Order: sequence, then C-alpha cells, then structure tokens
Amino acid sequence: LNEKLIFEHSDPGRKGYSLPALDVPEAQLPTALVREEVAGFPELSEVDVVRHFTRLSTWNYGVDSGFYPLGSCTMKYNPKVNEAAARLAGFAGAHPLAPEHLSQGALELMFSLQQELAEVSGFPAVTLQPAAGAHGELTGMLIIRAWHEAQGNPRRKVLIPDTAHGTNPATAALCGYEVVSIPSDGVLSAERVAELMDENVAGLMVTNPNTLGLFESQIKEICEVVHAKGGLVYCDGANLNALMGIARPGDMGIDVMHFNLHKTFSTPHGGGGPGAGPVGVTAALEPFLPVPVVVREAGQYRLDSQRPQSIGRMRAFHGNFGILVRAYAYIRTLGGAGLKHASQMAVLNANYIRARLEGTYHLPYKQRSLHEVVFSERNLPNDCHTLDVAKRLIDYGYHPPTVYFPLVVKGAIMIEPTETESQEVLDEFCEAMLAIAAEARDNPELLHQAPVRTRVGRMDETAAARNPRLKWEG
Amino acid sequence: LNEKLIFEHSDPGRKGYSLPALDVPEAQLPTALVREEVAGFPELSEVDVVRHFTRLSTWNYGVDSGFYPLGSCTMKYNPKVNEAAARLAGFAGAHPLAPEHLSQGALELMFSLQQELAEVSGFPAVTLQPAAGAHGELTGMLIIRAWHEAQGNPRRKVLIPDTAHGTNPATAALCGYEVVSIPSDGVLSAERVAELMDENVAGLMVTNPNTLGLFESQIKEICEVVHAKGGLVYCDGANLNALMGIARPGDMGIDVMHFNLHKTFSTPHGGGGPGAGPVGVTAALEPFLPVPVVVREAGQYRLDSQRPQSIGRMRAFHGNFGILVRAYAYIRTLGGAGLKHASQMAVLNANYIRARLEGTYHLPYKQRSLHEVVFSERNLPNDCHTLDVAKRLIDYGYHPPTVYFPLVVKGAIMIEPTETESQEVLDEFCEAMLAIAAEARDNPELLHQAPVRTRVGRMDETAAARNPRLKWEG
Amino acid sequence: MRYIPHTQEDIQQMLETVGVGSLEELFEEIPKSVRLQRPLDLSAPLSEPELLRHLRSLADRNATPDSMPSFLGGGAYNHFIPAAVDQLISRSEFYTAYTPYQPEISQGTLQAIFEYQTLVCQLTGMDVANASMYDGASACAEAVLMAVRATRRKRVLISEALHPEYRETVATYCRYLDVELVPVPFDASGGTDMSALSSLLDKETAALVVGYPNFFGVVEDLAAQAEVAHGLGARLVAAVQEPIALGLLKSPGELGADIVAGEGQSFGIPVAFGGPYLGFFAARQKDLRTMPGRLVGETLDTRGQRGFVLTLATREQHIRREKATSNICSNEGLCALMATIYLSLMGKSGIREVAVQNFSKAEYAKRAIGALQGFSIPFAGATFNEFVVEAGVEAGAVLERLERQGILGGIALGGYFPEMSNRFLVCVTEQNSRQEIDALVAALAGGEK
Amino acid sequence: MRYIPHTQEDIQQMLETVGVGSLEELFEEIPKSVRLQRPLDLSAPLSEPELLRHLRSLADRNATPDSMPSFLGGGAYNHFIPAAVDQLISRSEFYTAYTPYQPEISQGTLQAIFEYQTLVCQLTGMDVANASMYDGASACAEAVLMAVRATRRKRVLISEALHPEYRETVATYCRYLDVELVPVPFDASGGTDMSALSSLLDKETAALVVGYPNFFGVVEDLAAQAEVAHGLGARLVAAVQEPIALGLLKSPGELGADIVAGEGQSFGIPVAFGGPYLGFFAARQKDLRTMPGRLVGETLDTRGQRGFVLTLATREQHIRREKATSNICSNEGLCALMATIYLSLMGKSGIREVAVQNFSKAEYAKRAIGALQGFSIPFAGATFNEFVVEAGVEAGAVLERLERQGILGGIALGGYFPEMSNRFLVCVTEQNSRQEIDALVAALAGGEK
Repeated sequence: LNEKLIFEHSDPGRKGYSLPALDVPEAQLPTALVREEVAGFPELSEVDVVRHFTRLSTWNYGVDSGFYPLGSCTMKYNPKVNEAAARLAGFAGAHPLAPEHLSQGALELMFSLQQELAEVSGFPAVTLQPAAGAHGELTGMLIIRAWHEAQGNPRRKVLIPDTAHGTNPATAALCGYEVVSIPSDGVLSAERVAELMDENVAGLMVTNPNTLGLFESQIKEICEVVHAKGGLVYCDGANLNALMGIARPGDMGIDVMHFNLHKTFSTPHGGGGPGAGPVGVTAALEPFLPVPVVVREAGQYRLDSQRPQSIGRMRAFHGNFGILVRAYAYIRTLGGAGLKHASQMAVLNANYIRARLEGTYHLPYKQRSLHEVVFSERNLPNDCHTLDVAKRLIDYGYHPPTVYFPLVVKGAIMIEPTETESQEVLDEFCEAMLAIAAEARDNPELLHQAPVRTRVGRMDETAAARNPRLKWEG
Repeated sequence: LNEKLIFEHSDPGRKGYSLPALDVPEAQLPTALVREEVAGFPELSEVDVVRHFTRLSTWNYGVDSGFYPLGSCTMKYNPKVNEAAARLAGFAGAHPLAPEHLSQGALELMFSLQQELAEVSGFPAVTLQPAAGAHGELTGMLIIRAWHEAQGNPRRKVLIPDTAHGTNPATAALCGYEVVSIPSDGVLSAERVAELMDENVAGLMVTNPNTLGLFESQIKEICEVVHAKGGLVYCDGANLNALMGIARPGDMGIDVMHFNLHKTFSTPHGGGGPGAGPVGVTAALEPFLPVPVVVREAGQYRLDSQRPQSIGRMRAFHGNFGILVRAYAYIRTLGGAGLKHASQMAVLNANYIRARLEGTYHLPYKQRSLHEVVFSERNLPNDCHTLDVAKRLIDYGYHPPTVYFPLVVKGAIMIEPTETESQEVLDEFCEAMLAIAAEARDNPELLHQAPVRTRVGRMDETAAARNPRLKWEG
Repeated sequence: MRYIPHTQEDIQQMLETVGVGSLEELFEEIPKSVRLQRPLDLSAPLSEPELLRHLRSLADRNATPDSMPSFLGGGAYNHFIPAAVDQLISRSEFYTAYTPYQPEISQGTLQAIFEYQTLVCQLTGMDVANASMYDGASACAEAVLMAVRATRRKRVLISEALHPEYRETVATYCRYLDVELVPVPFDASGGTDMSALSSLLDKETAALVVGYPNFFGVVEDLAAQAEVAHGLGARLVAAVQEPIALGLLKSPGELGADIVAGEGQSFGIPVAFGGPYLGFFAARQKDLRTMPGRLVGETLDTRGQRGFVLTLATREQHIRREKATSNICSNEGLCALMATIYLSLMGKSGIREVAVQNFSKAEYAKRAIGALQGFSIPFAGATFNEFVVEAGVEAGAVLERLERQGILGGIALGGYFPEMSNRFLVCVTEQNSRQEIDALVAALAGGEK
Repeated sequence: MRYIPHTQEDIQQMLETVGVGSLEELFEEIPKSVRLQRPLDLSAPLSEPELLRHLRSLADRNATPDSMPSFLGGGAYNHFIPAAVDQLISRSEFYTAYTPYQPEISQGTLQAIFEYQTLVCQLTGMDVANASMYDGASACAEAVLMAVRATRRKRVLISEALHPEYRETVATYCRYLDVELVPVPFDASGGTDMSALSSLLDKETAALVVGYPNFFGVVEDLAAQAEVAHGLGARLVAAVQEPIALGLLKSPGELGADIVAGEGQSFGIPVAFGGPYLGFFAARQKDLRTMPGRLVGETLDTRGQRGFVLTLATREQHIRREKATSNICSNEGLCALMATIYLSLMGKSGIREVAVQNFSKAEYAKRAIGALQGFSIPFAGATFNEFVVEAGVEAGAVLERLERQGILGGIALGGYFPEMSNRFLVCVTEQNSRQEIDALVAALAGGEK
C-alpha cells in the first residue's frame, strides 16, 4: 500500500501533542524577533502520525526481518535487553553536565567500557568520544598528526591500500595529508609498503582483516617497516569481529585503531546511525586523546580535561552514551570466552558460505577467509551482473550483500554473515544464491527485472541526481 | 514470505535464555515425581525467536496498520502513553497479595476508576473484577439472579432481543435461565416487551444502542414494564461509545451494565484480549457485587471482602489491573468534555459513512444511526455476497467490517468507524466501498477471488472443522 | 485533542454531508428524558506529561520486588521476563489487532495461538488445548462445568488444598447450575486426603479438582487420584497455579488427569497487581466437543498453502448462543502470545533449568526456616517453590516484623484458613538470591530489631 | 549462548563442509606471533537478569530530573518526549536496519529522512538539509569546513558567545587544515560585539559563526551580522544549540544565514548523558554541491511510482574518497527519525506552543532571580530559555548549596570562561513547573539552610 508524505496527511487545526497549561504569565519577545508560524509544518493527530510511521516501517528490512549479509557492516543480532538497558531512566535522563558525583554510574560504565575495549584490542588507552567509525578514524588520524607535530614534523603523506573503505582517504585528507594508494594483491606485502615508506610518510592506514575478508598476514612486518621510518600505523577496526580473543591489533604493532560498536559490539545500526567509534591507542599516543577522558581516582570517577597535548574535542559532551550502554551490556553478557566464540562462529559462518558457493560464484582471492567472503560477477552469464543478483535476492526475502566494494574486485559481492546466523539460515541463503545462479543461466529476465515483490521497483537514480528534489515543496 | 512453525525451527542444544548460576545446592525431588524433558519443546536462539514472531506479526493487521471498521468492536486508536503507563515498574511489579498499605497507589487508581465509570454510566456502584465483556455479563446476570434469590424467587426466564450478541443468551444459560428471544423491528417496543413480561421472567437483556447502531428509544418505558413485573434490566455496554456524556444507562432505568474497557475506553484488543469488563449496578444491587470491592476509609484504600450477599468471586485477585491502568489513563486524558466529544465524533463518523454509502449499499433500517451503521447485501449483483465485499476490502488495504451480524439482517455489513478516524480516512474507505460495488457489477471475479494481496487466500474452514488439527505433531 | 482528528471545518463539512444542522441533531432518537442535562463530573483533562507524572506518583506507592525483596506467591509469581517478550508483543500488528476472525490478515495471531496450543499440550501432556481463558481460577471453573457436561453428573469434589480463590470462583460459576460442590480435606502431607477422597467419590461424581502443585505448594499424588476417580467414571481436573512446576514435575496428562486448567502468568507475564493473566486449558481428545473457548486449527488456503483458522466454532456462543459450551468471547490473546514467546525462548532446557532453580531455592529456604527455633514446616509432602511455615505465634505479626526489616516474607494463611492464623506461605523463585533467602532466615531468627 | 545459535553438531558439520579439522584451522592465516596466547581478561559473563540488576544499580547512581528538579541546559535540554516516539523507533524494521543503500527495501527510512530534510528546511528557513550529522558541535565544524570550501578562503570568525564545546570542536576539525580561527568577543548584551565584528571581518573571511540562540541563551542579531558578512563575501553560519527556539524566533534563513548547523536533541531525543544526539545541517541551494553528508532525493521507480533514494553521492567519501566534502559515513539516522516523529506530533501549533512555554517560564525565572538581593542578570540581550546569573560570590558554592536542597540549579561558567567564576547558566523548559522555579528562587534567596 502506498503511504503519502507526512505533509500530505496534514489538515489545518489538527493536533498530535498535549502540553500542560502554561503556569506562569505568557511573556512577550520583541516582535521583531518573532517569526510567523512555521510554514508547511504538518498538522496531524497522534493516530495519523503513528500509522504513518508504522506503515513506513513496513517498507524497511532490518536484522529482525531476516538475514542481512551486508559485507563489512557486521549486521549481527541486536540483543533486546540492551535496548531496555539504554532506556533505564537513570541513563536516559542523566544530564551530561550534571556534577560528577551525581553521575558516578554513567562514568563508571564508561570507565569500565574503556578498560574492556582496551583488553579486547590490546591498546592501553581508549577514548569513547567519537560518534561513528569515520569519526573515530578522524580522531585517530588527528592523533597521529598531533604526534608527528610534537616530533617537530607533521610529514605530508599517508599510505592507504586500494582495498580500503572510502572513509580512510577522506579522513587522511581532513588531517591535511596527501593520500598514496597502495595497490595490493589481496593482502599487503611488507615489501610493497617498504618501497613507498619514507620520511615524508606520516603513516599507513590498514584494515585488518581487510575488506576482502583476508587477514593481513604480514602486519607485524609492515608495522616494523613503517615504524622504522618514523611512521605510525592506523587500523580501521571495522572488521574486528573476526579477531576477538584471537589476536589483538595492539599486539601486532598497530598504533591506533577505532572500534565500531555498532558492528562488533552489536549495537543497532538504526537505519544509518547512531553508532559509536571509540579509539584505542598505544601508551605513547595517550596524551593526544581527545578531552575529556574518564579517569578513576580514589574510587571516584571523573572527567579529565586537563590534557595539554590533547587534539581537543571531537564533539560536544562525552560520546554516544546510549550506544556505549548497549555495547557494555553486550560485553558483560558474553565475557571473554563468549567474545572469542562469537568471532569463531562469525568466521566459521563466512567460510561455510564460501564453501557452499565457491563452485558456482567466482572467488577472486583464494586465501582463507575470515569473517566475510568476496565473490565477483565473473561467472555470471547472459548479461547478468552483481546488481541483478543483489536485487533478485530481495525477491527471495534477503537483504543483499554489499556490492561493488571493494573496488579491486569487479562486480564484488561481499558477504558477511556474522555469528548470530544459524546453519539453517545459511543453508537457505546459499540455496537462494545457487537458485539465482541457475536463473541467470536459464531465465535471466528474472534477475534483470528484480525485485518484483517490493513496494517499489528499481529507482531512477540518475534522474534523482540530475534534478535533485531534496524536500517536499507542497 | 513463509515462516515455519516455531517447532520446525528448533535444533537440539540451541538456547534462547540465560539464568544466573544456581547459588544454592541443587535439590532433588523424589524421582517418581520427576518428568522426562518436555518432549517436542522448541530449542532456539534469541534471534530465531525474535525473527519468528517479528515475521508472524507482519501477517497481522492492527489499528496502527490502518482503518479497522469492525462493527461492535470499537477499534479506536490505542494511545501510546497508556502502554508506557501500564509498564511502570510500580504497576507491573506490584503483587496482588501485598499488604494493602504497600499497594495504595494501585488501590487508589482502582477506586478512582470505579468512581469515574460510575459517573459516566450513572450507576452508583462499580466492580472492576471481570476480565472481559462476557465475564462482565456473567457477573451482571449472576447479580440479577442473586437479587431474585434474595427476594425468594429466582424466576425462570430471561428476555433477549434477536439483535443481541451471542454472549447474552449464553450468559443467561450459565445463570440457569431459559432464554426467550424477542423479535424486534430494528428497535424494541415497550409493547412487545410487555407481552412477554411476567412473573416468571427474571429480566431483560438489552444492548443500547443496539447492534444495528440504533438507540432503543423506548428504553425508559421498557424498563418500567420490566420493573413493574418485578424484573430487572441488564444492558450490554458494548456500544457505550455512542453515549458518553450524552445519556447514561443508569438514568434510563437500567439496573446492571457491563463496560468494555477495550472498546469504549481505548485499551488495546491484543488480538483477542486481554480486555476488562467492569460492571455497574444500582444501589439496590450493590450488596451483590463480587468480592473484593475497593473502598476508601479515612483516606486509605482497602479491599473489602466482607460482603455476605456477594455473588462471590469471578476470578482470582482483583481484575485485569494492567488494563484498568490504561482505561484510567484514557479517562484522565480526555476528561468529561473529551469523552462527550469522542462520542459525538464517533456518531458523526458513522453517519458520514452512512450518508456516503446509502445510495449504493442497501440500508435495512432507516432510523438515525448512532456509532455504527449496518448495511445488507441486498443490492449486490452477480452472486456477490457480503463475504466477497469483506475480502475485497482487504485488497484495498482495510480490515473488513463485522459481517453476517446482527443475524436479523441478511448478509449484514456492520461498520463502526469510531471517533479516531479522520474525514480523509473515511472518504478513502467510502471510495473503496463504492469501487467494490462497481466491481461487483462489472468484474465480480475480483470479489470472488479476493483477497489476492495477502500471504494466504481464503481458507478451507470446512476441512479445518471436519478433521481438526489443533496442534503441531512433528 | 490529539486522539481525535476532527477539525471544526471537518465537522461542518461532515454535518452537511449527513444532512443535519448540528451535532445535537445526530442524537435526536435519544429522548430528552434520558439525556444527561449536565457535563460529566470528571477531573479536568491531563496533558501527557501531567498524566505520566500522576501515574508515576501512584505507581511509586506500590511495593515491588525491586523496592523490597519479596517471597509472595500464592498464585502470582515473580519470575524473570526476558526483554524480548515485551518488545515483541509491543509490535502493534499484534497488540492493536482484534480476535482473528479474518484469517487472511490474521495469520500472525493465528499461527502464534496454534503454537501456544501445542506448547500447552506438550507441557501438560494433554491432547488438545484452547486459545486461552481469563485466568487460572476461571479456567478451573470452566473445567468443572465441562466435566459436568461431559459426564452429565452434577456432583464435584474439590480439594480444600486447591487455591482458595479458585475454589471461590468455581463456587460462583456453579452457583445457579445445580452443581453440588463437595470439599475434600487435606491431610498431614498438605495433599488431598486420599481416604476422605475415596469415601466421598461416588458414581454421581462428575469430577475431582485438585491443585498441582496445590495452594500449599505440595505436589499432589495425581496418579492415585486419577485411579480412584476413573474407577467411578469421574474426571480428574488438575489445576496448575504455578506452571513453572511442569518443567520438573510429571505432567498431569502422564498421571491421568482429564482436564488441566491453570494459570500461565509465570510464563513471561508481569504480576501487575493481579492481571491480566492467562488461563490455560487442556483436555483429552474425547472431550474436544465439550471444550469451552476458542480453538485454532490448521488447514489449507485456496492456493494450497498451510494456514490457520478459528475452528469448531459450533461450540461457541456466537453460533450456538444459549447452547454454547461457555459464554467466553474475548480471552487473553496477548497474554497467550507472551507465554508463547517466553516458552520459545526458554525452550526445552530453559523450562527445566528454571524449574530446578525454583525448587532448589525453595528447598534451601524451607530447610533453613524449618531448622529455626520457633518455626516449623507443618506439611510433610514434597513441595515445589512454595511451602507453609508454622510460626507458633500470629503469622501477621511475624510478617509485619519482616516488613519493617524491608522484606515481604509471605502470605498469611489465616484469611483463607481461620485455623491457620499462625501459618504463612513462603514462595521462592529464581529471582530470589541466596542472599535474600539468608536475609529472610536471619530476620525470622533474629526477632524484632 | 543465547545470541549464537550454533550447536556442537552444527559446528562439526560446518567444519566438514569447509574442509577443516578444527576452529583453530580457520585462523591459520594469522601468524602465531600475533595470536593472543591467553584468554581475554574480562569479567565473567552475566545472565540477563544479573545484567539488568547491575545496570540498574549503575543507572540509579545518576541524578535525573525525576530524582532532582533540574535547570541544566547548556546544549542538552530536558524536554518532554511523547510516548509515541519511542514506540515507533522501537520497530525493528527501523532500528535494526542499515543505511538505506538498497532503496527497494529501505523506503521507510528513505521517506522518513526526506520528511526530516523537509522539516529542517521549514524550521530553519533554508533551501536544503542533509540526512543528519553526529551532533551540533560537529555539524558546526562541518559548516565551517563547507564555508571554507565554498568561499576558498581560510579565515573564520567565531563568536566567543558560541557554545564553548562547539568552538573547541571547530578548532579540532580545523587544526591541520590551515584555517585561521579568529574569536569575536561578546558585548554587554551577551551577544556578539558588532563593532568588534565589523573590524575583524575582511575580504579574506570565509565565515562568521554565531550561536542562535547563543551559549548564554541570548538571541543574536543575525540580520545585522548577515549584512556585514555578506558585504564582504563571507558566509554566515548560525549554530542552533536549542532548536525549540526556532518555533518562536525568526528563522536563520529569513535573517540571512547561509548555513545553519545545529543540535536536534531537543526534538524527542533523551539527554542520555550527552548522546546519541542529532546534528542537523541546512544550507542554500547555491552551496548544495559543497554540502557534507547524506542526501535523500525523490525520484520514480521503473513502474513510475514515487520513491526515494540516496543521491548526490558524488560528494561523498565512498565515491570521491580523499576529494569528498566530508568523511562522514554513518550518521544519526535513528535520531533523525525521532526528531521527525516528534515534529510531526508537535506540528505547527505544538512547536510554537512549546517554544512559548520555554520562553515564558525562563522569563518568569529570570525576572524573579534578577530581583533577588545578591543576584543579577549581567547580560541585557533578549534570551530564549536560558540566561546567565551573576551571583556576586563563587557560582560553584551557590550551586552546591542548591544541590544540598535537592535542586540542580545550573551550570557554573567558570570552567568555560575563567572571568565568569561568579556566574552560572540557568535553563528553564516546559518540564519545569512554576513550583520548581519558585523553589529555585526561594533556595537562592534563602541562603544556606
């Protein structure tokens, strides 16, 4: 069924709110400061609003709707108790500028989470302030730059493999660095890095496991190469879900890493945030962390802002606290052995999908996969492409994998199942993938026309970009 | 998409729960008392369970999904704040047998709700104990019988108009009464009642407005007729939504009435309960109310069970308290004028639908409609019947009206819009009804094959009843 | 008013379409003589924030296990409810829907009820279960009426160890139906007295009703009771007030019960001052057509797909009217869904584990209290998660003392059994930590502080 | 583990299919030298009930407006959140979805963002708005970078009356980009000093950034500032830390702002100790292609139906990499949805009414406090729902005294402005009753109890 825009439901005089009667005299602002009513604002009853958003929700697909193998996004199950936890009145109602002695519960939770993330990652110091992965990247790269500045030379360039997320180069640019792209062959070789590494290079940004789902097996040597020339190594922690309890970036020689709590630590993605992107650093970099940092002194927790070498503040207040609560709840629920088990099952699931599909879909890189597996469109016949497979999967009831990324694989199909999916779910998904491959051979129109079971078909994205309509105009 | 039964998702060894470790020694029951594991019980992870019920929910249609004009069911909007209210820890966690001085909030709420329902209905005394409308009916008719018993003669018969809900005769039977059906011509005449009323008749059960949406305009005379012969009048309060602030059953001569909090007072229907069916009675009948009754003494509230003439207890504890909280919240939100406005708009909406459809659909009774309007299938051509119209409405995105009830109308289509629907919604619905009437004329197959947009088509109900499969057998 | 969308302009337009000049005119069929001539005398409306503040202030005046450790049971139990339950039942497609009369757009509710019926059968060991009833007490009353229908007999034996509020409810339902209710005493075990039972049971007896476990927490000997009852053609009705017990105890079906009626509140439903709860009801195949309540059955649709419908409605009031097996119409659908979700999460091992925890913790408490000077455990029978304590002094005074120390120690039995004024009922669930139990024992031992 | 469905048997079967002998073998590409050789040293796992108890005990150690009347604002505001907001965002189709890359199964999120963009434009008086940013401070920093891009100038004037944490964030973002940040002082009105501004603005200036209302709650003269800025080709950035004000104040767009960046927390999002919040961002059509952040646009599908897609992605990092307008990827989608629902409920009259209530209550408090012996209102400018109080003595001591009387009276300004150690910021919203305000005033007047 169709659903109009909220503005199209509006009727003058309708109300969806109630407020107590004003219990003080109504005051008057100077007229010059006062606006007219907000033109175009909707006017609806509560039931109108509830139905509108309820209906809109039915056009969406979430992890609770079904399998969501979006590569690099770690769409694991979002535990329900964590939602309840974040809504506890003492968390949801705590003001960020309340006195510290009246915020001890919140501060203790943050301090504990810092410690736990430190233990999982092998970094001695962690900031919880960044609001998202890319925000964490920016924080981390600013720290690297600040460290270089403190050494007296900020340097000019940053090395980034061609498999990296687009946020990596964008972040380096925001720190005033030139980006040097490293062509990789699935994984990065220390040799290749050594060729590019010199005293003009501030550092290297890697993702490990990388976006092909492969472990950067020379990571230790690579870090040594970078360090030898006075550089630092940044790790994009998007794929930490492969490594918990198995290996720690801090032990590999990496200097800075961000976490995606909305990936590895099961906080919901919210249709595009809010997430949280804490950053872990080596002891040498700790003085550069953004302020404030939560510290414990004599059993009391406080916010420390007196850090002269800090890069400063990345946002107002202390971080996406509501997300931190969920991640903390997740870690406390699984414990150390549970986190390791999660990573093991995530990797097992990815390898299981790989084993079942490898004969049918083309696998460009043959190294052992970790938490995700990347196929290419090479084996698809009859002008069927990755996009067609993705859209056809929708008709089978699945969210498509990530497609056309990483860029180094032509028509990449990047599948990350996560550990919360059962063998049955993976089997059904693999059967759908195999059926689609058969359809591509025998009945390619099914792919080209897909999806047909959704409320809308494929969108004219070109028209959208050519003549942007970015708001309702009445 | 299909969704298996929960048992079909099960896999031995999977878990969806967690409990703290047992912190006392594990005790042993005598082996003879101990069962084997519960054969057939499902074994699933939390995500399996969450997805299962999330998917099942998408096959349902609720008030939040759209217009739900189910006649006689008063499917009004269920306010969201009331849901939050019922979940407050101090309500959800209060034990029914906790000491009264530690339950004052709950008892005050119940006492206040008793008073409010008394004011709305015109009955001086109200019990909140019954769990549903039919339970309230039973409570009310037991009170009537108990009163007659106290007068020395229980009498034998109860008069019930042919428009009544099936619960009315079933309830009378449960009180040991024979049912005498009164043929009515839309409304009941005092004359007709007088013909049937004698000293063997314990009373009359009426619904007002009745199930045709018509006000029983001779109600006062009818009550007088019944009273004159020593009988009592019971009112089925299912349709109270037409009358709030406009007329009170207690002022009409009625002796007993039940309320449907899940109709008139906006508590959600829950897919078939829980509801609540409080009962209001005249002062003469108050001693017969079920125990316990909430009373106020010296500013304190307590549960009074010392009532020797009481019919006894209708269930354990004090009523569907969680539902009472929602109804109380509703009444406190609307206040007296708001309740009257709700009834006015409910009646306006029903009359608006009537006005728009009357030329096309056959209207068997011409009196002014109140909160609902009943059409018949008489004008439908091409072997199209009420059922076909109902199913076709589903394809248009609506829940069908109540059909084939009341029994006195052949192929009844009973539409109750309630006050929470806007003119726009009613217009769109009426246009759908008119379009369906046109389809019946021009393309009747569309009706006969409907619904086509749902996950399942029409069901083989005959087979279901002939060879009942009432559980999963593996 | 945020719940009513009509603007003044809407109202004018609609009145015109209807063809009346005013709202008043819509009510012209209501005689002036019965019209209310004044405004309703109710409190002024509250805005949403005011309402919440007011309700919070009421809610805060009730004790809860979070504010005060509690050992209250007696038919309403403090069990942990996984967060997933509330989040799933809060989906509006479930909670704002009506009874699933239109199966094409109600398969969610219907399939869930079908699953619920199956779970109830598995747990009780019975053949068929209905879609729910109001609560344990009224389900028990319906069971008695069903036994009367099925046997065409009018005499029913009721154990005095059955929950007193269940007994009262049965009495109310039977009041005018010419059914004779005969109490059967309990013995020193706290279970139904078998010799009294044997002497009271006769060929006119429709049913024997016992609690399993009973009000004293005692596990009745259902097998022996079934044997006696069946020997004389009577039905055995097992009333289960604490169904967590069925995770550990032999099922009533296995032991010979003919009807199992119980309270499902323990399965994911808050205690909520006594409701809404969940009456569950199961029976033997042979009695199917005399069962009360809604039933969901499996069938096929026109496209050959599996689906579910309300079925066997010819037993029900909206078809059979005064000849129906019950007058029940709406039941406790959403509570049945809560139980279905809860049991799906707990599953085979969870229902066992939670039962073992309840039993073990209650045993721990029972032994410790039984060993205290001045207290004893008067009943010898095996118990599940509740047990009776004999205090030697007035139980009310003991409980008040505990209350002053911040503990809700149990339910005084004198109100239900005048001869038991020195006794109280203690319930221990998986929610009571050892620390809480130890505190209770210490408080009992310590006397007034 | 209830979140991981694998049974031992599943694992064995899957390992066989994969063709490895053990789980360890799956990780063979990870060199031994970087493997963790010990278990992670984390606390033992908690069951769901233990977890909730633990978290409740932490939560209970934070003050909230329910436990203590609060006059804290400063960028995080205690406004009423209608219950419908949380219930709608709790629909898992919304909150468990990812960024809407696949429009065919993401129309819910996409249409809601399109509505959000529209609401932001209407409220700010601007042409285009993005799909959200992290918070007000980071949105403000992005606005500065955008102004730098759009003007190709590197000098930015920042009002010292802008929220200090916004200023710090802007500084961090600009740190290594060769942007010169020049502070502009405020005057006795509490607003940006216009004469200082005129002298500091030059032809190299990319932008002027002011708060609207500013950190002191003062309503800046945007029109005058726009005139000066535009005269020299600079952009005016209005940073809105309290957007409820926009229900009453002239929109920044109407007054000439070129970019509006703000904090949307006030629109239905809990204060939650500082996050997650909602950065909103709006600009002029002419600057569209230099805007940061996601954009949703309207288009048609293959069947000719209206639908929505992410668009103009060529500005973004996943396409443009180091040449992108920002590195932002995931934003605050669910918070944008909360704001959309909140504003839909409040609507045209609600946003005005709540703004009037905030303003009127704050004025009531301001006048009462200003009239007290020993206190004064140091800034003369019109304020919205916050104002600065001059105590004559150390503000921290005054606030501690209020705290002992159960009131969170405001935010001490000495930490942000060393010269203001005697001043504090008081915020009054529609949630503060007159009674609370009177209590605050009385407590201030009363001195130490």
